[in-house]
Amino acid sequence: MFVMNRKAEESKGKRARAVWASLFFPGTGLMALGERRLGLWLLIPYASFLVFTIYHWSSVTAAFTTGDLERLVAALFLSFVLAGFWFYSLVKTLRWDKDEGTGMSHWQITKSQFRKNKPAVAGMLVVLSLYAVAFLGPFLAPFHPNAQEDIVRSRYLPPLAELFTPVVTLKDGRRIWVRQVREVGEEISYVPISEPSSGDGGPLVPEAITVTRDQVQKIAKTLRPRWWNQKVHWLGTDKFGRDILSRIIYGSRISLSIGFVAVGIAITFGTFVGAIAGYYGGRVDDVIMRLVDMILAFPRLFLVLTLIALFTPKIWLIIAVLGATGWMGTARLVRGQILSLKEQEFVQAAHALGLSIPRIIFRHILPNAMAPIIVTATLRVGTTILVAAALSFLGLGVQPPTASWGNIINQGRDNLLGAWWIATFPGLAIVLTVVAYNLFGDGLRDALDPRLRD
Amino acid sequence: MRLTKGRENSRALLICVFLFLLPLACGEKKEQSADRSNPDDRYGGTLVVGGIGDVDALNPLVSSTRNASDVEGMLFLTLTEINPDLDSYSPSLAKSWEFSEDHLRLTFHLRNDVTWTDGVKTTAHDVKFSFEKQTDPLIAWSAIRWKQFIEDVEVVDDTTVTFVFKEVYPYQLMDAAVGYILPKHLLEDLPSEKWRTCDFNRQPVGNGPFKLKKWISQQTIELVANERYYAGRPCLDRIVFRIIPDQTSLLAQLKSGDVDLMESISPKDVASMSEDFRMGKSDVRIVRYPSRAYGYIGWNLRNPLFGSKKVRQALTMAIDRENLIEAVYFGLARLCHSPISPILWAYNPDMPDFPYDPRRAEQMLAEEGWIDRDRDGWLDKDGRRFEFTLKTNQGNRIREDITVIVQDQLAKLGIKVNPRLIEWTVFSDQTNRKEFEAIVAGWSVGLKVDLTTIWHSQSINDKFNYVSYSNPRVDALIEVAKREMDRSKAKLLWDEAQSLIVEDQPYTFLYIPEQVNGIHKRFRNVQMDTRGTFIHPEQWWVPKDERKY
Amino acid sequence: MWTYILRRIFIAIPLIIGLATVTFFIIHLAPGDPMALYRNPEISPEVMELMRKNLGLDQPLHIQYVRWLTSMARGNFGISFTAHRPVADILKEAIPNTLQLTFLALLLNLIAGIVIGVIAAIKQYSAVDHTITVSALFIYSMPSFWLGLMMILLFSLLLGWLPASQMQSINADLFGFWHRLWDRITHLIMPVFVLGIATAAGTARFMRGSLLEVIRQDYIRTARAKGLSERTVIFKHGLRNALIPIVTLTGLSIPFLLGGSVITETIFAWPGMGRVAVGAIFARDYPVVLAVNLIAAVMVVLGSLLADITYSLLDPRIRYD
Amino acid sequence: MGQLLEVFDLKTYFFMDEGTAKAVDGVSFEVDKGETLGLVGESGCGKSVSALSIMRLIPHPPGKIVDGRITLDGKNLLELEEEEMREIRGNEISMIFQEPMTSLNPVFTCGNQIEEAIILHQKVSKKEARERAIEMLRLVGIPAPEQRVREYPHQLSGGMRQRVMIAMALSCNPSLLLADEPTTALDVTIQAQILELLAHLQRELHMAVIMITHDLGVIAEVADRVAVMYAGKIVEYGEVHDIFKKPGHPYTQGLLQSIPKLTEFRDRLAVIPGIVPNPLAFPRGCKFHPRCPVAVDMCQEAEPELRALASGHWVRCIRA
Repeated sequence: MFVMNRKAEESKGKRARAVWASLFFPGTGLMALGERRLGLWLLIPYASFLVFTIYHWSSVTAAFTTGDLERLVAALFLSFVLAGFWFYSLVKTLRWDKDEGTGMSHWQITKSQFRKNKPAVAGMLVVLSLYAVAFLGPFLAPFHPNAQEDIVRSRYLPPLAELFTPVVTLKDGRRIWVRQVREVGEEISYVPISEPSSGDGGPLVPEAITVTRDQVQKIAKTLRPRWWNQKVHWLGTDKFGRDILSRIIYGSRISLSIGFVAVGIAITFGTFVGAIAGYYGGRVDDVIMRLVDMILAFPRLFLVLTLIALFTPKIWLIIAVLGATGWMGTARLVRGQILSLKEQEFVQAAHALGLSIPRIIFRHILPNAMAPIIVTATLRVGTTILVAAALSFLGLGVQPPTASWGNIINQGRDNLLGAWWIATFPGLAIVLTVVAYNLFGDGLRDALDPRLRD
Repeated sequence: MRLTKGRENSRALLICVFLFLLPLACGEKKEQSADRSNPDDRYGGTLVVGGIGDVDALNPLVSSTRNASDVEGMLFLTLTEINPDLDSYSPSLAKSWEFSEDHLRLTFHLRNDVTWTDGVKTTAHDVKFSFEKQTDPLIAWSAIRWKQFIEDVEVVDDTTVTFVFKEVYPYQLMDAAVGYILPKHLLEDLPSEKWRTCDFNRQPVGNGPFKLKKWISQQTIELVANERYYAGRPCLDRIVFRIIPDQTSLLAQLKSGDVDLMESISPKDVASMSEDFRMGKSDVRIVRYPSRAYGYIGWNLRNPLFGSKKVRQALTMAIDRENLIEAVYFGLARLCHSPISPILWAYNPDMPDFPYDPRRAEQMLAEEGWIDRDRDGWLDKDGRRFEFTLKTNQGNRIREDITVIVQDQLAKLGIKVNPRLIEWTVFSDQTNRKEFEAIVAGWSVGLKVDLTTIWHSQSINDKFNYVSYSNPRVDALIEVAKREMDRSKAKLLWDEAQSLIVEDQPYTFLYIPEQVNGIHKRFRNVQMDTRGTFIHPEQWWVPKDERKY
Repeated sequence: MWTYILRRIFIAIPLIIGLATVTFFIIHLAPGDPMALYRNPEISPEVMELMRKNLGLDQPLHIQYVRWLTSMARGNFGISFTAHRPVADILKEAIPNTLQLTFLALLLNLIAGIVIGVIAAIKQYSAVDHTITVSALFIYSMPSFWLGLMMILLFSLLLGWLPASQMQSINADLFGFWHRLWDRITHLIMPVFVLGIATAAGTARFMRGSLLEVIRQDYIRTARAKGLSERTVIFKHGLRNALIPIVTLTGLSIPFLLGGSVITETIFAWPGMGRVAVGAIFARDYPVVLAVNLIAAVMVVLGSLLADITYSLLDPRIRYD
Repeated sequence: MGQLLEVFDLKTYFFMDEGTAKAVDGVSFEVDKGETLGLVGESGCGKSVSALSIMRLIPHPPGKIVDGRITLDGKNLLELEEEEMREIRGNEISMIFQEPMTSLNPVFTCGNQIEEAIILHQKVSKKEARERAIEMLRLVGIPAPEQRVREYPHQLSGGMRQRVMIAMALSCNPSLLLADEPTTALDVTIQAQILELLAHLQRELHMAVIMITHDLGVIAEVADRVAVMYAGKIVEYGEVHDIFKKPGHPYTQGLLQSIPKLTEFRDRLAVIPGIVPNPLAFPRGCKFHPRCPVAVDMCQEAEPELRALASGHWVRCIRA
């Protein structure tokens, strides 16, 4: 008894210290309590986000005052993520010993199963990082995705190219990049391109600057960018001199959101339809399943192409069409699940209790059919991203100048040999995303429902 | 056992040696034949032309693709041919022609030795028949307006035909002669509504220097020399059109020699190809000449955004057109200032100019009330943001690129441009119905100096005045100028009309591109110029020792 | 068997009609006028109206629909708006090319998929297996258009080994038979690879799983207990059973292959149905769009029927009577 | 009768991520020609693994025969090349399995599957093999064998399928038949028929049988000698009547008490409490002690050795 008490005392003191630690450095408290892995998992991303925030501190704070929506969203995302990690770590630390002793719930088994699957964890991390990148685009992208500098000089620059862009300091202290307009003798006229670090956030008062060649060399040299300076075109430029890396970062939003939302729609709709077909059976089931067969008998790309090309391509239309043509698999799956669940005792019991039918379906049947739905959803995101990219490649995606991975690749087709980097890198981004989603999905499948393994 | 093996080996060796010798032997033979070349050796050889798209029909009245007109030029004859000065004519099907006293009747005297490839003679009846079909609204020939002032065509005898005009104007000969003559005996029974789908479109019978031998859709069109051609058979045996729908691989085929001729090489490749030819690294000769096209941004004048002349001028000044031309054409285009092409006699070199000056442009916009009042980065006026959609047709990379560049250049002044690429049929439909704010488009100008169809206010509703440009002074000038028979007087009128249009800037005129074609150097006597890629292809020839096929 | 096939075809008919109906209405309800193609300031409204009448577009939609359906039933697909010739002629040229491509891709899918899957299964957990599994994952996750471009870049533009596009060399009709055959083969390699490899990766993945599942079965142990060699056990007893689900998968992959042919044909400028479809869709060539969609659906239905028949041949437990 | 098979100190382990499972850990027994040995135990005790070890059909990985000797007619099977072993499988030693439903390949005809072994081992033509197959089917009591050879397994009933399995196993006149629970999955009436058939064929063909079962009733009917296995080890070994009369090991006693007997009325059958231990974590000492009604402290300390209770009757228990 005494021993137990002392142990409790000790752990109490330890926890108090841990809570303090967690307050300042999320994760450290948990590490002190012995939860090394969890602590590190919290600390490392927190620290990276924190470093990122500090590095971009001025832009982040500025985002809240200027009217730029993209930057505001990015800054909000950053704040939420930081707060989230902090809060989660604190809660975890506070509830540390409460978790102990409880038995392995289904959820916990799944979690531990999933954790063992290293590729799946890696896939999940990549997927999460991709979304983070998409959100933080405005801070991460070294250039504005649509900003063209001096096209003639900056187009088709190979990866790692640094464009020698004269930087001129104005009287009010602003530094601006300029481009050469015309040369008369020793004098060169310059026109500002954009402000460093602001992309092309807004209009500039284009004061033509006339300087001598000599002066410019000097100015340019003193302000020559260092390696971490964002003026390097890491992945080269396209035919307009736009930075490929920045375009890929911004383009990720299109691909990721289309994949996510379209699958969301497809899964929701498919679940709904499948649930109705499975639960009511009979004539309803016949009609619905015949419809499913009909749509499945169609090469999906043909249908999607027809729909999107005939109506004008807009992002919501693409999402809607991909959603509307992707629900059949889910409907079948859910129907099958429901048919088997329908006969089980707990459903019969619910029936006997006089619960309403929607309630039975949504509260009692569907949760039990959730595992395979989640798994197919995750796996489906990958293929949907591929289809969306293919559409974009055919010119049926977002309109220029907005970047999407598919349309960057399409532009790369123009000059495949001369500028291989345009088509190559966005393709790698797609592969990375889809592989990550597939790994994640496979892992989920193995963890959630071993019966689904192939 | 050993022996057999050995024998097999030696046989294999023999074959190797033989194969090795084969090209050598051929090479030797070639050199010998080169020594004995004589004028008769001009006959023979094949020209392979690579093209991006298939031909829709080989019937000049219904076809609408550019490739089709290239091929049709080899299959059919016109009454006269235009000369390189783009202003005078040489005989073709017609030996000679003369106007009546009142200048309302134009009589052509036809050759009597021209036959259709099926052996039937080409006569004045064919000319009359062709005119009737060209003006048949149900066939809807795309150049139907050229014939609008022709009252009637009268057949005098088999070789004499008279065009009767409604009025006198400078371009009567051009209007009468335009359009290919079609064989009456094959087409007269065809109802008008069947013209677009009839068999003739795929099995044309012509009277030109070449005749169609084979046409495999999406792949190849093969023409062979027409032995019955009135001027004697052409030098080349065959002209083969290959359809390669992808610009990149078409270029690769040209470089590798699989294709001998390619039209419209993309500007970015031209410099290196010329250089390679000069250095002897390539056999492809680059031929450049000014095209008849010009590109522009059209501002829809019905849209309040573009209602003010000053705003339009400011927009032009905000766009760095020289940089844009360098960017999309790599210098292979010149700045366009005027609705009349500099290749034509009526071009006015002395006109208002709106050079790139963003600062001035911004001032002018501010004077018109466009200021960024709400500090959101975009100009606004009366609570409306300066934002518009810039449409162009999908698939034309140059225009697509221009929308993107213009978008960025105007964004720097606080003008929000939303580029929008639209499929061609929809695009042309929308422009016709004036459903646009601004468009990037182009015109291929005729050789006739006439601003009516694009700039006359009467053309707003049913013709090509898409931007709804209306200036009474311009209308009046056009009306007079197009009937003025005296060149020097007409020139003054056209000059003024041009200046007025440019001052109004309903278009931001962008560029006049150069046509750049590549042709294998073994072809001799090749003529290409503003008139077209294939000028007298029957006279092109290849020295015997350089022939490939 | 025949009654089964007939019954299947019979069931498929309303399905295909339903599909045709859906596409018909989608196309006709979409904004944009098919007559836009002909609209030209030179053509008077009266003439437009006449042309509209000629094309039957002046009728109310349901009449147009009935007309279209009946002419379709008679095998008359109408006349292409852009090419001005019967749609049937266009399809007659394009379908064999697409079939050539898809059939070879299907073959690649099956052969490569099965062979690689079997190797991975036999060498389960070995380095070979891991390599195969990882590469299959990557190939499966690759956008085919990108893979195609990368192959063109590498094999055509950089190395110059293979032609970048088209079905045959530009002057193939001047070659002898063997040269032409070789020429065709070189033209086929990349498109077939690009079209077939993704499904092959899927098949390999599935094959591996299927064979591993089969190998665990009791009858494999029985076969081993008979003293059969490992080769006979795997290839006779294992493979035959493991192939059964593959047949279903292959049947399901036909729509994917047809869809993929759109992309592949576009990239490699292959004169097939996919390219006809893309061109027609963009140009709003309605008769062609409708016909292509219909043909694609018929092909899918026939493909799945073929798969089911093969299934019954492979698995004696399934008999369609 | 001479000795046919000797298994000595057989150790078959399964090496898995979670640890090593000693499925068979030092099993020794022998079978004489024409004799029937019963191998008894609950599921998971290692009897099937022993049989598969004799066939050398242990799936590797994870399983591996780590030690021991299996001698058939003087040849040590564990030293044979895989090829030589294949000559023996299906030929000198045959095996029939528990699940007739799944043990036949669904995609080949019964005839085909029987012929396969005949052609392989007897080097006869296809036609002769077919004749032999029909003969075998007739032998195992399948009516109209000429038609049955052309049928697929799914067209036969469970009992018929087990007969086909037996026909297949016996088609090459093996000297030893390993019957792994041949009747468990069958109806009781059919069970009896199959057992009778086996016994009949054994006499006819003069072969030895190792009958693996958890059912002591079956053993009582067919076996000459019995080996009782528990947790990878033989815990009792002896003549069948010795063991039934005087079971030495508490486990054997437990098994015997759980057989329903027509002569006695009991409220409920006696069961052995507890479950078979996890092979990854066997208890220390006597592996049966956690479930043993008569266990003493000693049992926890060390694993007892087999000791002779009477001549030819061995028991692994300090309390016996």
